[in-house]
Amino acid sequence: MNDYRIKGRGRVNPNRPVRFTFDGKTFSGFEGDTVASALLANGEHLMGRGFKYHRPRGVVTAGSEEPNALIGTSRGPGRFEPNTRATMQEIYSGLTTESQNKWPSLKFDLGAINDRLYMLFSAGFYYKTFMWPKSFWDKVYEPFIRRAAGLGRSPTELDPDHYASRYLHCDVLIVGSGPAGLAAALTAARSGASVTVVDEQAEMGGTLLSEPSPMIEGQPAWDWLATTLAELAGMPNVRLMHRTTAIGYYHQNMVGLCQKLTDHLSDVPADAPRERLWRVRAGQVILAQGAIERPMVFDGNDRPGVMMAGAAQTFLHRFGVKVGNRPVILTSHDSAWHTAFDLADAGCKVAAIVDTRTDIAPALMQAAMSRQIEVLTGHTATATGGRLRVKSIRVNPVRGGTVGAARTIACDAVLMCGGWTPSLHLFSHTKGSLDWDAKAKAYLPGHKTEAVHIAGAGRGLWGIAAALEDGAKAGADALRDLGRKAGAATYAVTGDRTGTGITQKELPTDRSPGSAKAFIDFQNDVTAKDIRLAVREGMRSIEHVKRYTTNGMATDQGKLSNMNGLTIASDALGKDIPQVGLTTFRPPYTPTTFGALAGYHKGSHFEVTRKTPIDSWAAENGAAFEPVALWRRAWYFPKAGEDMHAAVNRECRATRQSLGIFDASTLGKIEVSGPDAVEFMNRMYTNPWAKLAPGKCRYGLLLGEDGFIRDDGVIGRMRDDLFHVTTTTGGAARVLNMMEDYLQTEWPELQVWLTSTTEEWATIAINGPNARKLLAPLVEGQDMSDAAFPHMSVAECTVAGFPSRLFRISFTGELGFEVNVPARHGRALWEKLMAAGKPYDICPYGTETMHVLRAEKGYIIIGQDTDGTVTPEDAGIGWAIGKAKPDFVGKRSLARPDIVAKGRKQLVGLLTENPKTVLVEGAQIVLDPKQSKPMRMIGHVTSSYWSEALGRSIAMAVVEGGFDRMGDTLHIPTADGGSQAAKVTGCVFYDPEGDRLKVE
Amino acid sequence: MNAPVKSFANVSIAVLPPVARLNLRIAPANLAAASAAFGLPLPTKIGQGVVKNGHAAWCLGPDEWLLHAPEAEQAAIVADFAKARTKAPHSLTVISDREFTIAITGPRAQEFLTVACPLDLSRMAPGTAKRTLFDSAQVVLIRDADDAFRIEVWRSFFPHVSELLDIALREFACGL
Amino acid sequence: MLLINCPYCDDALPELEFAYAGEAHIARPADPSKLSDEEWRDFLFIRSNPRGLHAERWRHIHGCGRFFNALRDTVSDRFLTTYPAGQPRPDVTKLEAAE
Amino acid sequence: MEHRNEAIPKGPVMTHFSAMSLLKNALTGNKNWTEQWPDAQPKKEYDVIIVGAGGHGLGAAYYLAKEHGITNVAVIEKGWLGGGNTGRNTTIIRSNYLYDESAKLYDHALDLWDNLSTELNYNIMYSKRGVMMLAHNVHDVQSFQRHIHSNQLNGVDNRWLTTAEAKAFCPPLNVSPDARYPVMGAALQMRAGTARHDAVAWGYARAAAKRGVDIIQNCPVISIRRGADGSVEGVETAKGFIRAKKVAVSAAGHTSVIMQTAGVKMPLESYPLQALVSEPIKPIFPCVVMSNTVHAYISQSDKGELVIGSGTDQYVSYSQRGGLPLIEHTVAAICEVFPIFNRMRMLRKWGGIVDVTPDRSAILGKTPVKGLYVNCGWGTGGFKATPGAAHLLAWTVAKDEPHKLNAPFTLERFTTGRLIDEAAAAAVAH
Repeated sequence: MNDYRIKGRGRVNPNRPVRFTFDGKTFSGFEGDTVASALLANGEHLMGRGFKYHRPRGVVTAGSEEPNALIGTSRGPGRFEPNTRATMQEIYSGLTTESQNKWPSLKFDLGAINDRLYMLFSAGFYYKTFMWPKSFWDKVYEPFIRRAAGLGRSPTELDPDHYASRYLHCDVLIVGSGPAGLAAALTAARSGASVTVVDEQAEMGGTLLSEPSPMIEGQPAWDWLATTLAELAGMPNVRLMHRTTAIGYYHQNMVGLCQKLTDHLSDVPADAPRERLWRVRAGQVILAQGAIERPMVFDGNDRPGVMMAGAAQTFLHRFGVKVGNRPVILTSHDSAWHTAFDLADAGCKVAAIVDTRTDIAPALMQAAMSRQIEVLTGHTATATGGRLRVKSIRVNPVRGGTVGAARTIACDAVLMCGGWTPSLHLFSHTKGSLDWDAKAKAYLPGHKTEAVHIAGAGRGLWGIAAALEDGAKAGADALRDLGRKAGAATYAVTGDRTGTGITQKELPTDRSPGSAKAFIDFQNDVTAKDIRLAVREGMRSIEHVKRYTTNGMATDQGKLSNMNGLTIASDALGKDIPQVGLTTFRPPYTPTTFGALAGYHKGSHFEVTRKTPIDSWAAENGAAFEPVALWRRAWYFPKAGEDMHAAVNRECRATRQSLGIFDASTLGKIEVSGPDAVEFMNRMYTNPWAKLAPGKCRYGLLLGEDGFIRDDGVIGRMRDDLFHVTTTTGGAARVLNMMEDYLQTEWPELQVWLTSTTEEWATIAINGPNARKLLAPLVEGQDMSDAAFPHMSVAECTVAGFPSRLFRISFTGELGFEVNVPARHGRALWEKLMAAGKPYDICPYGTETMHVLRAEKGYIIIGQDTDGTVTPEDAGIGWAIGKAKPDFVGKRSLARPDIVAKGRKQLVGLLTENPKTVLVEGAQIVLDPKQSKPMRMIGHVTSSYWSEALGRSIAMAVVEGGFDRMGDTLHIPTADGGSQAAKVTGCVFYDPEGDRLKVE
Repeated sequence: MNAPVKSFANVSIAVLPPVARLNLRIAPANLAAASAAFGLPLPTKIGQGVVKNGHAAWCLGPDEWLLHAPEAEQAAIVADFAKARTKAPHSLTVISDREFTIAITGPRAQEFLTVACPLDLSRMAPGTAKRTLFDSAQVVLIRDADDAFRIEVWRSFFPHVSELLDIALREFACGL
Repeated sequence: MLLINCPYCDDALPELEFAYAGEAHIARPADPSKLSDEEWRDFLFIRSNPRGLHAERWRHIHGCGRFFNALRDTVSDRFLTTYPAGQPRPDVTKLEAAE
Repeated sequence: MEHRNEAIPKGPVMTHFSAMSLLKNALTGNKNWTEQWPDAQPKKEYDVIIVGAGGHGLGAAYYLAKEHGITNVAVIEKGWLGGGNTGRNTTIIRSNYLYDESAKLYDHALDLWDNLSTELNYNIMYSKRGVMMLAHNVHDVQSFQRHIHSNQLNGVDNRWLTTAEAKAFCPPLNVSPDARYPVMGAALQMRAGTARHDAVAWGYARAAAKRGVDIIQNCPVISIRRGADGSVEGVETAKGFIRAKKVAVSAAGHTSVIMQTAGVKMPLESYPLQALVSEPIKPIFPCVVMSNTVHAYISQSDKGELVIGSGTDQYVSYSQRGGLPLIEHTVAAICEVFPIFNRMRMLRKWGGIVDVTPDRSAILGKTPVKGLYVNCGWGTGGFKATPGAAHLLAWTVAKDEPHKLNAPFTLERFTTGRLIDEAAAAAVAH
């Protein structure tokens, strides 16, 4: 195994070796290594394959912008994930990694055949092909395209990890801990402001980690870094967060952070979250994210071993790894010269510095000469050689626009630098403008929409001194905007490496540019030619170019490719760069785990499950549950061997014959209280309320202002100035909000207050001929006789010793009561009633039986028999409208032309010809089942049940002109192509006279 | 309902025993009558609280107060307010059973609450209370001291909030 | 997530505590029965939906419970001001001059 | 050798896409492809101006030219064509709507989708992979059964799947009965699926341009000008006044603002809608799944990304920004239904502006102003309607009367109360 580690260099811990595997082979590195640095230390550059052509690819960068070295990682069952950047994944013992998008192996990939068919796969080729013959698309082409999709493989198991989240408020949030970020942090922190500094890397320091040579304030850079970090860490008002990426910049200085907590640990503590999402609200934000180095665009620039010069410098200084023994530098910027010098000083033989420029600073030339490095200025690169690793580079002089004779230089790495792009992704999220700076040849921050400052390389500044100065100033500016005073510190820097460079399109070549594979977007395999083709085909907007070629749409979101793409597109269009525009960067800054975004909202905590005080009894007694809004409700109580049908039939029978008990606690309850309560009720509900005496209750109907039914419930008048309003289970919050809206904004003159008491009370419904017999002995403070406490009464009394609001109402048609007791007593009361009900074979029933019993009586369920398009008249409950009232919510809409028109759908009963047939709820109704499709449908079945009491099926339906069709036979086509006949009836199927309510 | 106190990493969680809890709605102009009935000067600024002789009141809205008192006094308080109703119209609703109260105390209590509370708690003074959200549950958050908070949460949301607090407590305990 | 200043609480608070409630200053007519179908439609459904300054209603639903109004720029989502329900729409020129 | 700026060939001749042209061009270095649509500058006058170069507007121009012989048409766009909701949606195509009016309209679109690639000579990659809508509670089951029965009798493909069948159709689905939102079954429209959104705009643009339509980009419309008799005279634009007796506004979220300049107030509100994609992975997700109850909408693109739709933010906005909480919720919802994706990563999220009517159904037809037509209010359903809306808008403009399929989608329905309220009927967002 080759060893490219340099003793005594780097910040990894040589005393802590770490073993991991890549494609089944074990490698070793040191604590502090990334997978990329460890593989490079072992001489492995080949880490992946391209998306389209499957060309071999090596690591290109040392950071989160890496487009090529994407790997699958795993640490055991359920803990696999694809597309992880090898440059960001720290190694730990037990880490298993694999390369992607290859078959059968990384070194021999059959998909590379696409590389031979290169010309067919030009930009936009999908849109032009696979259309003949048409029938092949569905069966042949499309499945083929889909199979070729994607990079890594999907996880397939449940993720055992958990994820956390926090809110954080601070005065100043600083993104990036390079010299600019640290200087800003020092300034802000020393003033006493609360400061948070985040950095995506495992270590703070940014550029400084790759630049040890300058002296800052008389200290070597790394000493200054250690001193600074220690000072900041020692301040209680400072929070330093490494391995933390600022993923998105949202309204009013809210920044989302994703912190990685365990993916670098060999031993993960139990209960440790893998990642944590932070939602930070900062008074001021300072973006000090530096700049990202651009590749050079030339034929063969994607061969493994061709990488960014800055990355090589990082691998050298931070990880103590040389990326090759014989590198060639290919650059148009001064910065790469320093990489050459550092590598030479570390013992590499730098084969040449190839610079596309002709004018080079004498100091650089001098420094190269002193190291005996050959310098080729005014040169272009026109090809590279090698298969799985670069072996040579072909370079040519360019004189007066003419490309001269080629020369091939043997090498094992090509380190390129096409200039630097300020990293302004987060600023771009704010919709701040990016303005083209002709001097810096870069887009720089322009108009700001948030309280944000950009410092350092993000503003096109170069060098550590400039970054420190600008960072300190940004810190002071932020403090000033916070209304604090501060002076910006100054920093003495020696040995700084400032420099300049130029921006250029694809490098000139002496070969046919049409056959050059000069890549811009490495991952998506977009070449310079693709950009030019897109322009040729009429794609003038940079957005069109991007979408047509997919340039910049890879997992690095164009961090490496956007500017090169734009430069070439503007050249092809013959326009200046700013006229061509810029594509928008979107959150997140780097791909962010779903788990982190979902946070605690996983499994049973995805959403609240509301349970009633009696729920635990139902669970203990074998109830089946159904979700209703956020609640879970007991659906039915099956006994051994019973299915739902059998259980419901038994529950229905028991209730009709003797006694049933039902948990109605989920019904919404609202106290409407105050001197104007009755006026308020009159305006909100369709019904008249003035004449309802205290101690009485009434069915209330609520419309929207559009005239359609919104909610209903029984409403009791407790006092002159107090109503106990009930709502549907799902409607409780909505109704209260609607009431508050009218009360606060339309009728503020009314002295009324609303309070939700849904959860104050547990509500138990007792129904059946023996209901009074059960309750009467338990009630104190209320005469339970029919005369004293008739149907539709309400009283405050005690039941089984518990203070209670007792209603005599019925949603079953049987003699019925609803007992409300303070919630803590709900289960105790239920158990007392169950015990006291034994002589009557008391039967607990669930929502399904409740639905059957109410349907037998024709009582509607809002949201089932009505659907937001149904008026009171449509539903056959026009009687609930107070005709004499001048106004109520929704009244005016009931006079609209279509609402008073004939032929509206009306709620009726249906009795199937075959009494055993239970129609499907939702089934459609037609007059003629034999008509051809599309059929004319005149309504649909809203409720349909087997009625145990009637010994036959019953149904409710909305039918066009239904009230005028009584006795008609209608038809309900079934899913299997058949049809059921049914007769239209009224909705009250059981006890139409209501005698059963009057049981003495 | 009295769950045992759970404590890790400088944070303790406990479910508090029931109190008489009342929701008072009254026009600010009539506040004096309510103060007299409850036996303490009701605060007038949203968020502010007053504690006196075992009675506590916090202003939650321009015409809304949350009242706490010993359970045994609930009936008397209701009766006292009822006497004032004609002269000073108001709504007094018993909500003692609507909510549970969870106490979160300890040096890291404030930080602990940031797992699900979106407010800037550094700006919340001891003695104040606010209605807000804890995760997706509406709560009233009361700050008793720098290191002592109470969360009042509706009964059916309590398990969700409580389980979330347990998860967070384990998270704090593991130190990551 | 927006940060919204509740004029009752006099505090800027997270959007999570608030519920949007549509365009402001569309008062319910005193006597809807007097309105033509077109006028009633306008009340029910027609909205200005401007690209720019929008007077709109919010409710501090998980806070003090109050409905209030806001002037917000729908292009930048920036709030210019918030004010209690029932108050007239503030004069924008004055607001901007005050800034 | 420096690259010269290669001249862009002008003229009506465009390369016809065929296996032969693809091969020929491949062999000649792809240098001979012609531009797909010219960069038109406005003429003084057109027969018809369409405001908004999204799929709907470009398609309408295409159908005006192709089916009604009206070729003196300009499509005016403030930005770049296809840059609005056409290029920002999750590309779901389906027609299993409840009401006859909606189902027929969307099914008309589906019929056109089916042949669109061939018709336009542009592969828009319509993939009939099936759209499955999950039922999580009894109410969902009732609602889906209502849809299915109605669709089947209307001749629209839609059928019920049991939980086991749903799992078989989409293996990543979590069907544990202990899930917070268990799957109680599903409705499947097999003919439904996805298409490549950009290609729809480009295909229509190319086909319309080929028939002589001018596509004028980077040209914001300032106002609609009306004559003394109230009828439309043309539009004021950033590039000057352009005359036309017929103007059709098809500007999605910006419709209210433009219509206001003609004195027409609209029952519309514009809301931010966010969507996101994951990093690309090898194929794992064979269909489209929608869960209205948990607000999760997901499919896998041909590139391998999981394409995920979110609900709308709560407030009216043109900012195209949107908040983080909604993204958190959307991703949590996806992981609730597909927990194996918990370790996947979100690559990119973006925002669009959807124009929503009070009944969540579109407005497509004439307006009170003579010569002014409007197509808007598609909410989250705009992409799937594209060919249908375009086709019917062209008809309505050409004949100055609505086609029977779009006749119910009038502005007047908000006066009469004859709403087409899909959302209320389903009692969920759709």
